[in-house]
Amino acid sequence: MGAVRRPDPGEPPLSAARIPEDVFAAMRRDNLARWPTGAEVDLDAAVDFHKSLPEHKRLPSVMRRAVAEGRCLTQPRGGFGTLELQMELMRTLDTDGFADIVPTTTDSYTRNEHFSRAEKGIEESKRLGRSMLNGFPMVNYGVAAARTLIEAIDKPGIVLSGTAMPKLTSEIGFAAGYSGYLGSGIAYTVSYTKDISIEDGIRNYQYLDRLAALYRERGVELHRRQPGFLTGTNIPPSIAIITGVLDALLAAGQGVRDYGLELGQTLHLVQDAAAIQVCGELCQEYLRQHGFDDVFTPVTSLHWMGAWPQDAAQSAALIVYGGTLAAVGGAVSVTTKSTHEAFGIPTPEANAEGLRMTRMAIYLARNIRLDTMPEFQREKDLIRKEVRAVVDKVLDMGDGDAALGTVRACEAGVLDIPWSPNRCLKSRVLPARDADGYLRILDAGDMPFPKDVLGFHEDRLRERAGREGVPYDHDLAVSSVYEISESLDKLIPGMSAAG
Amino acid sequence: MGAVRRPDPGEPPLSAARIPEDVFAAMRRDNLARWPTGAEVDLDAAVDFHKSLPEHKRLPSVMRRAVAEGRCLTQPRGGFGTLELQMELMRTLDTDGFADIVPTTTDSYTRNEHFSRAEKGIEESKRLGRSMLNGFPMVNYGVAAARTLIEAIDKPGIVLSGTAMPKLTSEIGFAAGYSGYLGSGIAYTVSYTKDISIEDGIRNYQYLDRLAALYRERGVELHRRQPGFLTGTNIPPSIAIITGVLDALLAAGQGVRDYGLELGQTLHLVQDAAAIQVCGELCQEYLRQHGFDDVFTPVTSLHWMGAWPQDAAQSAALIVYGGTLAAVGGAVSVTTKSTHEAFGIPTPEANAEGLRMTRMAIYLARNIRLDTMPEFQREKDLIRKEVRAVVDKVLDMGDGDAALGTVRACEAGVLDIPWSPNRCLKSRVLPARDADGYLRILDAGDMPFPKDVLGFHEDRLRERAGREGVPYDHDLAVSSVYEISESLDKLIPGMSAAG
Amino acid sequence: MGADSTSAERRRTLVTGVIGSDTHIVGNRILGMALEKAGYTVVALGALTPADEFIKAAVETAADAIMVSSLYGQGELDCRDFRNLCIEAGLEDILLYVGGNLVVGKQPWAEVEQRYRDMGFDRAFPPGTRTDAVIAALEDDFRAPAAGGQKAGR
Amino acid sequence: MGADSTSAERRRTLVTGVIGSDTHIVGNRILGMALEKAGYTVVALGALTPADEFIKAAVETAADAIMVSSLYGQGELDCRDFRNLCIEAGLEDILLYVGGNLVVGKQPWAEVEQRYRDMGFDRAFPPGTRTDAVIAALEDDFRAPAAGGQKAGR
Ligand code: B12
Ligand code: B12
Repeated sequence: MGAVRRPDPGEPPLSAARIPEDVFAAMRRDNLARWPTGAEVDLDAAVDFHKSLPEHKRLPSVMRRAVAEGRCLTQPRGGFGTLELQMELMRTLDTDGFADIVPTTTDSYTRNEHFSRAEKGIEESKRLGRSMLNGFPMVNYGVAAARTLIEAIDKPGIVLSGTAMPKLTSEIGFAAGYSGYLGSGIAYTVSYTKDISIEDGIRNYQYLDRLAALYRERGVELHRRQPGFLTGTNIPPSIAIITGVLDALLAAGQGVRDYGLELGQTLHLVQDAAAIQVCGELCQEYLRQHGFDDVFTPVTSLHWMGAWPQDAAQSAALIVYGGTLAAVGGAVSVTTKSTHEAFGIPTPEANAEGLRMTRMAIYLARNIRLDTMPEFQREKDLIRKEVRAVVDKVLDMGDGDAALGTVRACEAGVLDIPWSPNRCLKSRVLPARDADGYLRILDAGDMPFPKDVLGFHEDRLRERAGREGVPYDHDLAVSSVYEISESLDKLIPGMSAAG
Repeated sequence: MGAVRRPDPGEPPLSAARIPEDVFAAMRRDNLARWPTGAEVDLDAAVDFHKSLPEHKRLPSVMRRAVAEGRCLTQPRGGFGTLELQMELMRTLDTDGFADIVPTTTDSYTRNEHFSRAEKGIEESKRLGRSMLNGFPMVNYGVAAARTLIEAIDKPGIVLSGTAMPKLTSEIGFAAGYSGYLGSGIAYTVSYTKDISIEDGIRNYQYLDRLAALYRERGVELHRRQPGFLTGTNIPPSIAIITGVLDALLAAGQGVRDYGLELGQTLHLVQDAAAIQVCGELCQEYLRQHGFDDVFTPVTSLHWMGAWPQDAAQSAALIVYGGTLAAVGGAVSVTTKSTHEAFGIPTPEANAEGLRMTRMAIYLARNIRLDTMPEFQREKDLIRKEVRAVVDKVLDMGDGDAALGTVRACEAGVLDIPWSPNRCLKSRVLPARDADGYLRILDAGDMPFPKDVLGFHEDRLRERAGREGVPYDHDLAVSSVYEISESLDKLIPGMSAAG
Repeated sequence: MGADSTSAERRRTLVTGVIGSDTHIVGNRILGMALEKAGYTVVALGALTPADEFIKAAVETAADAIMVSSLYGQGELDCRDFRNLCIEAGLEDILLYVGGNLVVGKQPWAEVEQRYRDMGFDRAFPPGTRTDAVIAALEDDFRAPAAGGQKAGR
Repeated sequence: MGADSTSAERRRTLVTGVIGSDTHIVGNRILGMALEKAGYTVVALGALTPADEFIKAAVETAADAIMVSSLYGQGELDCRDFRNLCIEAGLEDILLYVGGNLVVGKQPWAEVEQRYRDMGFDRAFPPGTRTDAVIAALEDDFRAPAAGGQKAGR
């Protein structure tokens, strides 16, 4: 159970093909034996429980209804170290925050399968009377405990567990009655791990996706979701969508038919709206190309994922504008943050407040669409060109197999993400914000974006450098990491100072 | 000094013509004699003081620089009952709120020239240690005290005094070094008084505008501003702009050349942007038509002026979105509110927080413009048609004289505003929000809007009534008064409730 | 009320207005519309109404209650002597309601309410009160004079 | 330092990394870039680094300081024995800095700082610290061992 999972010697070679039923049964047995609570998982009982839930507590139904009604749902993040704290949190988010989807974020030991460390974290949290873990240790608590959380809320529950090792958490979560699970093999492995290979990450998520498909075979649809936000640090839309398309192909390969895509906001009204539209469109295009013509792919917009300002007022602006961006962009849901973001995990109250700010913003921006704007079309075209160039190359490198292509493309730098901690990646690609507030690509590394596209990015960034009177170099990327967290007098100098 | 000013029997007949120098000198003598602090006003000393101020403390310069740099400035409202509280407030707004323009709002006794009641309010405020007045009693304190306020800040100061009787307050304010004064004869008389005639209101503001022109003759430009928000209650853009055009003609007639126009936000991204553009455009059009081709007319957008929600989170959304609307609309400044709005006059801290939320929103929406959107052009056309129909008729009724035309038009209901307390007005026109969030005209009363335009309004409102399953009647207007102040579960029902 | 409480059938008369130098007419007008719809006769004095005009109108129309609106924050100064003025005019027992934004700034409602009760108002209503709540309270007070106990104690 | 404080000319070596199961690499990497620019030799261990790897690297490179990043909130659990591990490895006097979001949730900084000083860190840095501030502190501590007084007291 170390950080690095060593593949079985007898394991079949990596591919995007569906794991056969018998192989999967054996994998499940091994997996569930890794920690005592694994024994609590009873698929039949779990299926019955899911079927007993009302429609409004099942995430796939709720997401589909949101699409039908043109709504933008709200969902926070949230996890604390003990069951009591977690229950209070989820109730507050449901009732005071009007959350449409209630989350359970796991702690970072759980994410890395350090379950005995998580056990100590629970004890320490109880001893000190405050959460010492940054999330809920769901595996340690097990199925029965987690189910009390689902019973405590009147909304669908989703597991948020940023990890490349979701095999036990997902078994426990689904068995407990969570009807959504966020995470994917490419996105989380490249952004949440250092030593885990892309291959291992993909395999681990193939397990999870195959598990979701197993529930599906039993008549229970579950919502799987891809975290396109990656390192959350100035991810250009195309890079998020590239991973979204590839992860979606892998999930569909295992039999998943309800697959959401998340996109971190760039904070540009036009660019975000373009990204949201193109994301859904291109995922469908590639899925159909690969013979999957019945996958539901709603898009979720995420509040700013980079560094936040310390001022609660500035943070409130990011939260509200984030609601506006999601609504105007036509996202099916928005994942929210709070005014505590720069400091630490928010209190239940601050978290609920962030939800309400966002919900009001959604109400205010109802019915606004940018479809008729030429710059909106321009950005959409740009993103399409970028995504197609890279995805086509990746699939090519895998001889049509998304799994193989991805592993090879990461090695070659063809698939790359900015600011990655993972050593299997080059992480040479570098984004920066241009003078008009769009995220652009400053350095493409070895990613095969079309020349004219990169020329456009360069022009826009040179324009910024010119306006600011700074050199055109990597510092543009570093200052773009800080930008949104800067204080107001730096962002907009006063008249007396500037004069 | 009662609520109703009786015109002098020897007064010249009402007209838009400039008050002759000698007549004005006599008027000033009489005016300044009405309250002891009037004697403190020394025009020469005042002119010298204004000239001694740095550029960044003069509102006309700051507004022009904002236009040149494409900025959207921030300005709060704010007044407390004693000099000490007022100074602390203005310092906080300047320093912690980064306000670009610092206000002094007068109290309601001062606005109604009940100076001895205001005196009692000062005493009570001191005795109880909290402000018992809803603003600063500037006339009671006088020139020297008010100047200490100007000296305490590093920004331009503006007097906010919603009144039809600005004659003493403006003398004191300008003499103290305030370089801006909000208020106008038509707008404030129709929305802030019950028994004062439109004629008297116009005359009072002709005094103030003539005073500003007097400073101008001495080389000191002052910023005058029209409060197009009127009763703040669902004012359709055209009605605000109609009063803006007429008030601007009256001000220019007295020699004012720096005349800002304020517009309360409708809270619709497209409608507000259209309103802001058309307001500047039509004011210029009519001013030029009347031979005034050198008037500077920057437009200010105001945070939602109707009823606010009690939840601070929802209010934060209105504040931030209000910053977005102002920035996207290209307003030269935005006047802010706070999360305390539904309850009462905000603390200095809450007020400063509202400023910072807004400022961050402005930063985030930089460079976004809607000019290329067809619905933006549609709304602009609509507003233009509405404004021209009414303004042309008003001028016609006055045989080209804006003052005479206005008085006659108010009587006839040709010029009308919704929810007015003033008995000289019909106040039959009634607005309501349509299904897409635009403010429309439900009942035009006797206002001569073009038939096709009213047909369009009716269609949009019938669509709303249909969607909500309610009758097409005046209740649409009443529910639109409450709408934005409703709680979130009413605005966006949850999935379980709605299902 | 108490002694001269009349049959529930008679149309009750209510005097409404916005006190002092206060121009906030919207809520007052909407309240008036709702009260009329609920069957009351409303004598609407409108915005910017001095205290004595409320009382004059109440005397003239033999009103059952006076509904004072104050939104602009200076109500605390404007309303101080309101009950005394009523008593002077022989309206010892008239029902007095006040509603709106009754003080300057955001203050704890319980304290504000107490201050207005101390001034002699039978009921005070917090910011944002909806018309339904007002009508329900009137019904209560006109049916069994609920405030009576407290009024007797004064 | 104290006794073995060396000439200001020698290039100082700093070990950096993100402790525990923490993947937040961005700030750590930007800090590393700034430290190198400022003339330090940086041994960067990256994200997800166990405590003992920091110490091993410090011993191997004869580092002058260890710069521990912790953003994810569980630093309080990960860092508890850090100074003890250093002492066991013979690094009694090595300069220890820690920075990031050091606890779970928004807690008063003074308390958080004290907790980390109690664990044996010479300096703790609050959320959002800019690289300039870190470089300035290092300069201070390497010039005249400012923290020395306190360290001597331990
Ligand atoms: C970007 C981000 C991410 C990215 C990280 C990408 C990556 N690989 O680096 C992603 C999306 C992957 C992520 C994941 C998670 N994150 Co995160 N993340 C952030 C965020 C928004 C910005 C961090 C950042 O990059 N800042 C920019 C850099 C330049 O600044 P910096 O990191 O602060 O570093 C500077 C200084 O702190 C200082 N410094 C840093 N280290 C050191 C060391 C020393 C010795 C010194 C002197 C100074 C110093 O110098 C640096 C340069 O100026 C912060 C919140 C925020 N700050 O706004 C949350 C935050 C750090 N994340 C948090 C959490 C909890 C998580 C998750 C557990 C998910 C969750 N529950 O929401 C996972 C963690 C997974 C894991 N196993 O670690 C929490 C931590 C909570 C707490 N402490 O109470 C935060 C505070 C958000 C929050 N309020 O909840 N996150
Ligand atoms: C619209 C508005 C205006 C409009 C008024 C238009 C008009 N002629 O009516 C304009 C723009 C002109 C205006 C002006 C001013 N306003 Co104003 N205004 C508002 C605002 C935003 C909404 C009021 C409203 O119409 N609400 C909708 C209606 C339906 O609700 P309502 O008025 O609350 O009435 C309901 C209930 O209260 C109740 N009710 C009302 N009266 C009564 C009476 C009884 C007996 C009962 C039982 C119930 C009851 O029933 C009504 C129907 O449901 C409020 C803040 C808010 N609430 O969001 C500020 C507010 C009332 N205004 C305020 C102030 C200070 C002013 C000004 C002095 C300017 C300034 N300093 O900013 C001037 C006042 C000028 C003057 N001389 O009076 C303050 C009062 C501060 C305080 N109490 O501490 C407020 C609270 C804003 C704030 N937070 O600063 N305002």
